[in-house]
Amino acid sequence: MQLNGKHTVNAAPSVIWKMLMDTDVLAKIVPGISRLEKTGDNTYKSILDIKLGPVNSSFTGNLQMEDISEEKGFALKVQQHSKIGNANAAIKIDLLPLGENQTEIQFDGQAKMTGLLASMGQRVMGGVSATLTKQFFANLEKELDKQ
Amino acid sequence: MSVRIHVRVNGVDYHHDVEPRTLLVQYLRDTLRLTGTHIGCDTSSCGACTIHVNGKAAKSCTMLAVQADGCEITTIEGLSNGIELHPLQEGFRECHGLQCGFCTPGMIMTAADLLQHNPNPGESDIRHALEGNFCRCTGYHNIVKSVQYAAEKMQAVQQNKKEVAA
Amino acid sequence: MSTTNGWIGKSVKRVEDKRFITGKGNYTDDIVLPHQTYASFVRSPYAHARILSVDTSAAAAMPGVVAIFTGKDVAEVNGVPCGWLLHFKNGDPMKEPKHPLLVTDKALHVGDAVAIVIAESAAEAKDAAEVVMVDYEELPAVTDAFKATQAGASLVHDDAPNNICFDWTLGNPIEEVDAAIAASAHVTTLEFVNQRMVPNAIEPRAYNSSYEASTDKYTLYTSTQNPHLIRLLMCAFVLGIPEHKVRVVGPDVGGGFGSKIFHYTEEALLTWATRKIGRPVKWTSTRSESFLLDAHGRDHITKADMGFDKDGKITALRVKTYANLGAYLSTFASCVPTYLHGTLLQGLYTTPKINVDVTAVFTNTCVVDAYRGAGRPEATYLLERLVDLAALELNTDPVELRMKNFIPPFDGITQPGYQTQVALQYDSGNYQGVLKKGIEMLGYADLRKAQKEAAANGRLLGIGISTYIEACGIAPSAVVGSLGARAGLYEVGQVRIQPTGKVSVYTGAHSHGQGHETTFAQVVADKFGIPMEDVEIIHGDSEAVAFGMGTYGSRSLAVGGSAIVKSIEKIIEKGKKIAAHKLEASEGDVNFENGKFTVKGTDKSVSFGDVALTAYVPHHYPKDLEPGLDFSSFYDPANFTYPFGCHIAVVEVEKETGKVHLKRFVAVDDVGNIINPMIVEGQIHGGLAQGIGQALFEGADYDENGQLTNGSYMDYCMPRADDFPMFETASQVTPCPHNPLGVKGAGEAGAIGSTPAVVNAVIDALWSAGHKVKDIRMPMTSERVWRAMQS
Amino acid sequence: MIPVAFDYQKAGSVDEAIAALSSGDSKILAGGHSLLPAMKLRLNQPAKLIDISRIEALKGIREEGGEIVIGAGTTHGDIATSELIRNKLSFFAEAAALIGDVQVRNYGTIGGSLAHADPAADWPALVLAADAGIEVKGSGGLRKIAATDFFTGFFSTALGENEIITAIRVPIPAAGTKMNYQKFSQPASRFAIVGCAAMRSPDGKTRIAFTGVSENAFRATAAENALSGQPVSDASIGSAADLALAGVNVLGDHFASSEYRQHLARVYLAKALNAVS
Repeated sequence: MQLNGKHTVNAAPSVIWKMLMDTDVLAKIVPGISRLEKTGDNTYKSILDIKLGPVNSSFTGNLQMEDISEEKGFALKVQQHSKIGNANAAIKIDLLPLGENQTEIQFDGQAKMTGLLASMGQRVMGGVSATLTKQFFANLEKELDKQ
Repeated sequence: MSVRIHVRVNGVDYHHDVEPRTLLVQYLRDTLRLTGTHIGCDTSSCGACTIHVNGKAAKSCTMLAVQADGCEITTIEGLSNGIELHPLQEGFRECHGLQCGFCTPGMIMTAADLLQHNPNPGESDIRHALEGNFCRCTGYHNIVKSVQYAAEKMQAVQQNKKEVAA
Repeated sequence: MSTTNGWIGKSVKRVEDKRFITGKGNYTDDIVLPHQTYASFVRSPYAHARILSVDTSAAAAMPGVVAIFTGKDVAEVNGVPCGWLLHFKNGDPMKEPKHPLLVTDKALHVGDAVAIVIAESAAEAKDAAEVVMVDYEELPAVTDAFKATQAGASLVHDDAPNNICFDWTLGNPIEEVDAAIAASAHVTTLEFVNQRMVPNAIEPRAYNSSYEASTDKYTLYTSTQNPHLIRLLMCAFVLGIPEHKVRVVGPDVGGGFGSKIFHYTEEALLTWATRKIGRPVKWTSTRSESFLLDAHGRDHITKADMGFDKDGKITALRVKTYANLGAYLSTFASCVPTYLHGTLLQGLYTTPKINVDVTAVFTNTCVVDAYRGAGRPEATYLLERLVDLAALELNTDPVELRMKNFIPPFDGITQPGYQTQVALQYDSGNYQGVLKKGIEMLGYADLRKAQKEAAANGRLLGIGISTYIEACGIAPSAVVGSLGARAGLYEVGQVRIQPTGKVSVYTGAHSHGQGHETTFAQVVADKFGIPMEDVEIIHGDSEAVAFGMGTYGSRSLAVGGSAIVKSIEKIIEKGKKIAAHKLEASEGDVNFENGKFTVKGTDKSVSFGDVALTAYVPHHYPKDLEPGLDFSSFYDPANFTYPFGCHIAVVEVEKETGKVHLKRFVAVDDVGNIINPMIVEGQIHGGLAQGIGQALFEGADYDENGQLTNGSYMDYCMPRADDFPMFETASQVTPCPHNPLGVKGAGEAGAIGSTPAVVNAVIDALWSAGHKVKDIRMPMTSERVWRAMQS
Repeated sequence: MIPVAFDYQKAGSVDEAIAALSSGDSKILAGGHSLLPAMKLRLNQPAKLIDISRIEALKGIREEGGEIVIGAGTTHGDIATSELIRNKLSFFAEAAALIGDVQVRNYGTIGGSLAHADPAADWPALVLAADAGIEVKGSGGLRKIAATDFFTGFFSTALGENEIITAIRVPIPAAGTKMNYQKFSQPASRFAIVGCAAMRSPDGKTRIAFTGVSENAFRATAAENALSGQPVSDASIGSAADLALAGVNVLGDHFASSEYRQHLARVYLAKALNAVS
C-alpha cells in the first residue's frame, strides 16, 4: 500500500521538528497511540489501538527513526503486530520550509500488511491510510495550536 | 457466561444454555445435531447456512443463538413433514437442481422465502432472489428451473384448493 | 453386449438427491465421534519467513487445550509426496523439496502451518491458537512465475536454483517450428496470463481422524475425491503405517473440482496426532483458510505464436509457458502444466509443427494443481484465443478459419485415430459437426448482422467462438508410468449379486456431485435387465471397496464404469453356465437378454434372480463351478478419451463502464455415448459457470509480498445466479471406440471451452467498435475492459 | 468463524441500552449484519454486546408532521416493501432492494448500517440526498443530527460514544419531486463502488449525494447549486460532475482504481440526474 501526501502547517520546520522528536507530543499526534515508550536513541515501543469501522484491534510494536537529518527529515520505520495481522511501514518524511512560518510536510512510503489485514482489508485499506493521515495532521495542528 | 435460550425448531421446543458467542448455525449443528444446515464461508456471503427465523430467510452464521431466543426456526429438516417432499425439494430433484448437495439446503430455504412473497416469479426474479446463495456445481441453470417447477406446482395446488372450495 | 432394458440414455432422476434435499447428507463436518477433539492451526502470516521461535506455553495453559504440536514434533515424519515425477530437459529429476506437515525453520507461503492446537471444542482450539507466540523474520517473497526465475529473485527452496522445479518440452524440434513460423505468411502472437483460480468447492475441506489402540486401527473421514489414493499416499509415503490398519472414508463430499484430489498435510497430521492423544481429532477449514490453502489452479504466463500460410492454414505453433507451482509440489502439480497441457496443443487442428516449452516454478504462494480441466483449459485458451485473434487480424470469419483447419472426421474404428504432433492419438472426432451445430443454434449469420447494426448505433455486441478437445480418463497405466506417474490409472469395479438377485456395486470412483449412484446404477440395471432400485452403488470407503483411484479428470464413467461393465460381463458369463445347467442346455446355446437367460431357439428360460439364488444355494449346480456370483475387475483403458465441443458466447459491453453482460451462451458438446442426459447436461452447466467465472469474475491476486489480497468472498468474485443467462446446450455423439460403454467423460468440458469463448466475445465486441486490442487480462473486470477501450 | 467470547445483554428499552453502553467496551447489536461478520473474523472483539433488536419502539415506518419516520431498527427488507416508502420516498425502496441479499435485507437494519458508516454502504447516499435527520438518543436525551453532519469520515459518524440511533426522519418531498439511486456494485461484495442518489423537485431544486467514492458519503453541494433551477443537459451534467468531484479524495482499490472510480462517479451521476430530470 502506497502512503504519500503532503500537508502545509503554519510553523517553522524547527518547531515541527521539535514536536516530532518529543515522545510526549508524538504520542498525542500519532493516531491511536495508547502507549509510547522510548527504548533507545530514536526507537520507541508502542501500543496502538486502531478502531476503524470493522477493524478494532490493538497493535504492539516498534517505531524507529532513521537517516535523521536535523530539521529536514527522517525515515520512519514502523513494525506493528496484532492478532489480525501485522503491519510494517517505511515512510520518508521531509520538512520543507515555505517562507518564515510555514512548512510543507511531505511523506512518501509504503506499508505492508499480513494476515487478515491483507486478505480481508483491501476494500478498506485506502480509506484507513487516508483517515490515519488526516488524523495525524489534525492532531499535529491541535498540538501546534496549544504551543 | 451462558445465556438460557428457548427456541422452537421445526416444531419442537428446546431450552439450552449457550455461550453468547455461539452462532445460531453452530447451535443448530452442534447442539441440536441438525446438520442439514451447512457452513460454507466466514463472511456471510455463501448462503449455505440459510434457514428461516420467524418465517424469514436468515443466514444462521450471521445470527447469534442468543438472538434467536423466543424465535420459531425452520431448517431444511423441517421443511416437509418427512414423508411428502416440499414442492421445492421435489423441484430440485425433478430438475436436477443439485449436484454435490452442499449448497442445496440453503438454496431451498432461500427459494422458499421467495415463493412466500412472489408465488409466480420470473427467471430474473429467481436469479435475483438467489444472489446470496453460491452454488459451484450447477451453474444455477437447473436451480432456476427447480424453483420455477415448485412455483408452478404450488400455484396448481392453490388453484386446486380454490376450485374445491368453490 | 447390447442394451437390454433401456436404462442407458434415460434422464433418470438422481437416487442420491433424497438425502441432500432433506438435509440428511452426511458430510465430514457433520460427523462427531465419541470423545471428539477439535484442531485449529497456527499459520504463518508471512509468505516467506524464518521461524525464530515458537512459544506454546501460554496456549497450553488455555482452557480446554488437549495438546499442541509444532514442527519439531513431526520433524521425523515425511512430507506429503508428489505423485508424478518429471525430469529436466537434461535428464535430472525435478526438484522435489519436502512438504512438511508442520514447518520448522521456514514458512514458505501465507498459511503454512507452524503448529496445531487440539482442544475440547473448536472455539477453545481457536482461542488457544491465537496465543501461540511465533517470532518470525520476514524474508523477501516471490510470487510471479516469470520473475521468480530471474537473477536476483529470492529462493523458495535453497536447492532449487532460479526457483525452477523442472523445465520440459514436447513436440517437434524447436528449430523446425521456428523455421515454420518464420516462413509463415502471417503470425499471430499473444502474450497473456492464465490467471490463478481458487476452486472454491462450497464445502470447505474437513477431516476427522481416530485411532483405536486395542485393534491398532485408524479411521480417517476426509472430504476427498479419492479415498484409496489418500490412504496409499498417507500410509506408504508419509506416515509409514500399514494400509490394512487404516480405513479412509470419503463420505458425502461437497464438491471438489480438483481441489479435493490431493493429499493434504492436514490429513496426515490429524492421523498422526490422533494416535498421539488417543482421541479423535477433527478439523474443518474456514473459508479464509480454504482461500490460502486449497490447491489453486492455472497460473500460467505464456507467450504463443501461431503461423498461417497465405491461405489461412495453420503452419506452426510455438508455446513458451512459465507455470507457477506454488511453494511446494502438490500431488499432481507436475503433470498439469506438462502432460495435461502440452499434449493438447494440437487442439482440433491439423497444425503440422508444434513445440511447447514449459518452465515449472516455485513461488511463495499456495500450491497450484489440477482445477476443473487441469491443463486442458490452459491449452484450449491459448489455441482458441490465437485462432480467433488471427481471424480478426486476417479479417476473415472465425468459423471459416476453424473449418479450414479442422482435422477431418474419423470414427476410430473404420478410420484410424488421429496422431498428433504432441504425443497423443485422438480416439474419434467430428469437429465440424459441433461447430456447425453451434452456429446453427446461435443463428450466427443473423447475429453478425445484428452486431453490425448495433455497432452503428454505438452498442458493442460481441460473438466469441471456442472449440475444444480434451483428454479424459488418463490411461493406460503403462503409458502414464513411462511419463512419470507414480501410480497406475485403472479403476476397480466389483459387482456382487446378492442371493435374491439384488445387486451391490463397489466402485473405486468417488461421487461428490457427479451422480454416480444414479449413472452407475443405470448401467448395471440396463445390463442385467433389472429395475434400478435393485442396484446399490457403494463408494468412498476403503474398507468396503477393494481399491480405487478416485474421481478426477472426467474419468469415472469411462474408466470406473468400464470396470463395472467388465465385472458384469464376468457375471453374465458365469450366469450362463449356471443357467445352462438349470435348463439342461449347452452353455453355448444360452443367451442373456432382458433379465433372462434363454436357450436359443426355444422358449426355455430362467430369470436372473433364479440364477442368483442358485449361485448361492448351489444344490443343483455345475460340478466344476464355484458357488457365488461376485466379481471384481480392474479396468486399465487402452487410451485416453477425447471429448470435444464448441462453445459460443454472446456479450454486450457497456461502452461507458466496460461492464460485460453475458447475453447468450451456446454449448454443443460431444462426450461420446451418454448414459444420463440430464446429468451430463448438469455437468456441462457447472463447468460453464466456472469457465465463464474465470473469464469475467474470478482470479486470486497476490501482492508482491505474497499476501493473497482477495482471500474472501468479499473480494474474490464468485459467479452468482444473476450473472448468467439460461445456457443453450446440445450434444453430438461420437462414441469412444475403445471402451465398452463408448463414453468419453463430461465433467470438465464446460470449464474448458467456455473461458476463451467469453474472452473472444469481448475482444470481438471491442473490435466491432474499432478498438483493436489483442488481449484483456482475465478476469475481464469492468475497469480492464474500460481501459482497453480508452487505448 | 468463532468470535472471541463476550458478554451479552438483551436491552428491553432504548434507555436500558444507553445505560448499558456506558459500562465500557461494548457494542450495539441491531441486525448484526455489519458487526457479526467482523467479529467472526476477530477483526473486532468487543467485550460486550447490547442487543437492541427486540426493542419494538425502534421499528416501523410512519408519517408524522410532514416527515417520514423510519425506526432505526427497521430492516432493509421492510423499507424495500413499505407502501409508504414506495409512494413517497421511492428511491429508498429502490436502494433497499439493492442492499446485500434477501437474507441480509431480512435482518440488517437501516440504523445499524448508518452507525457503521461503511464508506460503500448505500444508505448514507440516500439519507444525504433526502436531507434526512438522524435522530439519536444518549444519556443527555434525544437530539437530531442532520445527515450532512452525520458522516464525519471513514467509518466514523457524529454519533456520541453512548448514543444510539433511534430513527431516521425524512422530510416528505414536495409533490412531483423525482428521485433516483444508481449503483455500480463491486462484483464480489456488492457494496457500492459508486452509488449516486439524486432528488429534484419540480422547481428544479436538486440534491445529489455519493457513496463509495471517498472515505465517507458526501453531498455534492456545489454541483447541486449549479444545477438547481437550471435545466439538466449533457453540458450541465458534465460541469456538475466537475464540481461534485473537485477536491474529493477518490478511493482506489482492487476493483476500481481512483481514476476509474472517478469516471464511474461521472457516469452514475449522469444516470441519476437523467432519471430525475
